[in-house]
Amino acid sequence: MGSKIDVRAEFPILNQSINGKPLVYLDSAASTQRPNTVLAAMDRFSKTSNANVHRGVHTLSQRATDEFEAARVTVQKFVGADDPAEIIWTKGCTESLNLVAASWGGANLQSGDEILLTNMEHHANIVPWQLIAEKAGAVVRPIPISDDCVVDLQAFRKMVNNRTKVVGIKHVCNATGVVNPVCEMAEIAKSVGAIVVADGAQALAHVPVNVKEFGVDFYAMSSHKVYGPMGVGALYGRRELLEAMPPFMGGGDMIRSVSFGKTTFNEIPNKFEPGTPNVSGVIGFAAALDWYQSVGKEEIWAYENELAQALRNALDQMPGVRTIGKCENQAPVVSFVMDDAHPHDVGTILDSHGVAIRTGHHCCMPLMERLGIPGTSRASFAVYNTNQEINVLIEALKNVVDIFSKC
Amino acid sequence: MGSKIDVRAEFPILNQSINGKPLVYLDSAASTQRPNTVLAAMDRFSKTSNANVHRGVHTLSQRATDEFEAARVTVQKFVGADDPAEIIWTKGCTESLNLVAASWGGANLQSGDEILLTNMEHHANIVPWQLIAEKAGAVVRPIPISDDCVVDLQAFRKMVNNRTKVVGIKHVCNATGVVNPVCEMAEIAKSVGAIVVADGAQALAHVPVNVKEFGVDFYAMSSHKVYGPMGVGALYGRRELLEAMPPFMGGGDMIRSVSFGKTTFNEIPNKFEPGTPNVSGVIGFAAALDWYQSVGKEEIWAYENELAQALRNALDQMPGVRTIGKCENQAPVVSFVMDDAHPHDVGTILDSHGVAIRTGHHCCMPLMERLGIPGTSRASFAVYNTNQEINVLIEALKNVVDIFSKC
Amino acid sequence: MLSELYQEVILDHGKKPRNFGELASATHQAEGYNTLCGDRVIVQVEMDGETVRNIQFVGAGCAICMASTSMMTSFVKGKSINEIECVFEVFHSAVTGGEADMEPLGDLEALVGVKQYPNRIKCATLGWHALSSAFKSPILEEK
Amino acid sequence: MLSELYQEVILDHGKKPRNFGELASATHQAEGYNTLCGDRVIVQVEMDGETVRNIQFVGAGCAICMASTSMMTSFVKGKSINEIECVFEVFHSAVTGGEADMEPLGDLEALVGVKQYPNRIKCATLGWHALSSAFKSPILEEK
Ligand SMILES: Cc1ncc(COP(=O)(O)O)c(C=O)c1O
Ligand SMILES: Cc1ncc(COP(=O)(O)O)c(C=O)c1O
Repeated sequence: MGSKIDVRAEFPILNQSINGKPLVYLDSAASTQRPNTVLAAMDRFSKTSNANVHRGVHTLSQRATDEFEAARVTVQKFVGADDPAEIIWTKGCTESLNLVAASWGGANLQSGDEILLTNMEHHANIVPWQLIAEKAGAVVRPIPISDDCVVDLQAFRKMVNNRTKVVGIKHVCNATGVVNPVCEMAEIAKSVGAIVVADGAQALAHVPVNVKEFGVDFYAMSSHKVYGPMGVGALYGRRELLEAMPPFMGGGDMIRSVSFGKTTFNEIPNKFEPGTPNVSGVIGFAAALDWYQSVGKEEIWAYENELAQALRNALDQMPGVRTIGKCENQAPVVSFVMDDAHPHDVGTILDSHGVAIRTGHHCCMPLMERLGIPGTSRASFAVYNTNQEINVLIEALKNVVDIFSKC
Repeated sequence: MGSKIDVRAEFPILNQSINGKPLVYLDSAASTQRPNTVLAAMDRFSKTSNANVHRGVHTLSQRATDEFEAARVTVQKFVGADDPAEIIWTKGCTESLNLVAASWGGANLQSGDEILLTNMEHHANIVPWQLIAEKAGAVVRPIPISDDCVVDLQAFRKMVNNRTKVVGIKHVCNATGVVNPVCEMAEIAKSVGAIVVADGAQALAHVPVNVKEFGVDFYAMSSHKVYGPMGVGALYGRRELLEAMPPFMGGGDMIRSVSFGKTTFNEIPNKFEPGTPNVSGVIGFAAALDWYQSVGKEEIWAYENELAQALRNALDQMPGVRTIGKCENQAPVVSFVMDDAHPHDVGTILDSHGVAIRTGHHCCMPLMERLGIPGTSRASFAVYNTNQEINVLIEALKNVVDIFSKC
Repeated sequence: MLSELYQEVILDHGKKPRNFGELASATHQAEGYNTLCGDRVIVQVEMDGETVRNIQFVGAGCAICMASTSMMTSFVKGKSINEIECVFEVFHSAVTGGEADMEPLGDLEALVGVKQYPNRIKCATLGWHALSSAFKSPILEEK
Repeated sequence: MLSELYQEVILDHGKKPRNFGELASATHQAEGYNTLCGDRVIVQVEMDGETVRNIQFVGAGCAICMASTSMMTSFVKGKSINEIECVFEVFHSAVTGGEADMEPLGDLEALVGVKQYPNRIKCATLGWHALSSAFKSPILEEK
């Protein structure tokens, strides 16, 4: 290995035994672990500054509000947005995507309109569109992909037309690590005036993100996929679009005035943030981005990509094992299937070796159907993984082969 | 004071100075502080068991899932529901109420239907109904209240009719501490077949809650109002209703199967919980309820009600001060207005004495309009407050009077 | 521990499930589906009054699910609904770690190792649940 | 510190706001509303070309908001839009804690104590913001 980063000491959870073996956590695409810095930032907040935001005239509330809004600027800068008001706090990527579908879709989709989503989308970027499409009479269509899980740009170019109103793109595929050509796709979408909704859940931790350069209209994120806490995420939305959209939910802090006769709504971002937000979560999210940048994004990517590539190479040597998905600069997610063992059994056997991977359809049933497999076994990497862990995984996989070759 | 509870040492945040004075935190109705036990429960989870739930075959994920579902049972028992599947995790009371309005309301409201909400409702139980009423052509009407902020049951009885489909009741009023007769109101609502949606945000920490005895169909809660973390809450819903309702949001874990052709949904509670939930938040919420019950609910109520009553008595002695809202067994929220000082100025002056209160409309604009006031100053109590703090508050209010009598 | 779960008899049934394929003479059928891992089996039964005259299944899933369903089909053939439901109760209790008299389980006892793997219990009971609901789901003849 | 915020001149303007009430001759008007605390003022101006000939306001709010709006109305009368916007810039900078030459502020300097109270700054600037937007909001005559 060329690169070397050692941050394991900052992740106390990794220092434990599972079934008598050291934990090898290779499920970061499901949820990353959080470094002490992030836990400490939330703890400090809870012990010094916890209060509801925006509404209070007292010092704690002002402090909480200041930290809360500073966190918004952290996310704004991280994704290269122009304006902190373009960052809406949500409980995660799923809510972010539902917000866009319900609010923008509810206000703009008409009967006969087309919503194009890549065939590899996560359910979170399919089901919300199906729900609103059914109400509006719009149609949801898959954008074809290759056997390697790469979008067929030519087919996509042919599909777009003046009925195309939305294009949904998973920036990085959680099931395969494939990185989609979001710039090119956005350009094609723009050529017919469609909005582009990118799902950035897996991207933040592994590839460069710049919403302006990408030319996307919306970009959805989850804190827990990038070393932050669960229960918080964000939606980037272009100001012009957010301003024109109706609210998603109603409640306190999102209104200008309420009466039984007439209610008028607040400006962005407040219009989309009714109720008490997850203040300590937001602070943890920002602390996670700061931590990640302080370790060094490029350095992390180089390191974890080397690990993933080493695993892919090792799997290619194993008879009866096939990796799923392939592209240049693939993100550090390694999905594979084994001839004789079902993913669920692979998962159980690996767990007995202390190795945590995820198995199944990864909330991408249409992708699994397209590839003709019931699911995969997936090892996904983060900065805290090591080369040694790959060896443990490979040994454990040999045990799988042994067991299933018994008969 | 008869009762005596001393838990202050468990709340590190209270042990600080604000503007050179010891912090007197009287803004618990906006958000309670969290005891060490709750912070420790979340920290322990993050450092030992953090993983995504439901989807993993590995040990950490199983542990996280077990704790997550155990927390659901804690909430279920706390509110007296029959079945853990009737408890849906949300990000807070506001989302809970939006879920009911959008999902139940979206599926059931028709043109001409009536939604009756008390005139004291929080915006979180008004705006979601206005949004869906506008789509459905239904009408939202206020249930009259007295000058003391007490629901006019007689008027309510006359208002209900066979067009009444929803009755919204704030169980405990955040602006005045008034406790609504939720049982009687539910009975009246049931007599015309309307569903009852109770907003329990302020109730959990201060009054008995039993959804079965109340006869309510939905009950909305926020963790951060009852010693738990922000960013998590719950909705109780009657099984029969939840089962018949369409999903609120779409995404992972809430579906049985997804394809571009057809998607079928999971059972409750999963149908309403797409995406990665706030697992550590849920664990903190349950830890908070456990802590609260271990200190003793009845003991806490007796204690904090004495404090509130002592403050009301003291304010009644002060010329130019008027308390707002009055009922038997009022919750420990004390709202007042002063002849010469605007609430916003009261808040600033109190803050300079280290006293944190909330001022303004408390997200109850229709109530403020009904009472003919722009807002109030509100001191709200929790178990960690003391008699001594009331003295500090009263002294600070005397300073307000001094300042504003200067000219 | 792992060797208790993946015993040879289980691996064998998993790889070569018995009574696999459509049952043309079926009078009852039901599907069992585990959303989380994607295991799916359709159990088809030919009833003779209260007795299972014949049974087959189709579907796909993990070794535990396929083996358990395969062993179940062999086990129940010729037995009455009552007998079957009694055994299912014992089996369910055994695989969920409850007290159970292993006696009536016969070969099925091999599956009891699953109790140490809470997230695999559903795999071992899916076929049984499908069978239970098949009893209540007669195939309606098309007219 | 508190005494810097609640100076007598402020308390006096807060209690007895000058130029309060509707302005029948108004040519321009705009509303300022602070969602969070409920302060609301409507500023009405009678313009003579680029000059404020007369100004009045209505509304309700906290002492800081009422005092600031009252003092602002006294201050701007007879001044040109340009002069006013320059002073607003200085005032804004002073109350938000920036560098500022207090000279041009005159009486308004009394309000600078607000800079120590970040959550009250909006109260002190609300009337000014309303005035700024009033300049761009002529009252359209009804036909
Ligand atoms: C009575 C009442 N209802 C609803 C809410 C909204 O709760 P949350 O902000 O936690 O969503 C609050 C809290 O502000 C409240 O006091
Ligand atoms: C690509 C992708 N999109 C969306 C999501 C949903 O994110 P969350 O569960 O945090 O809402 C995930 C995570 O499972 C994901 O990997």
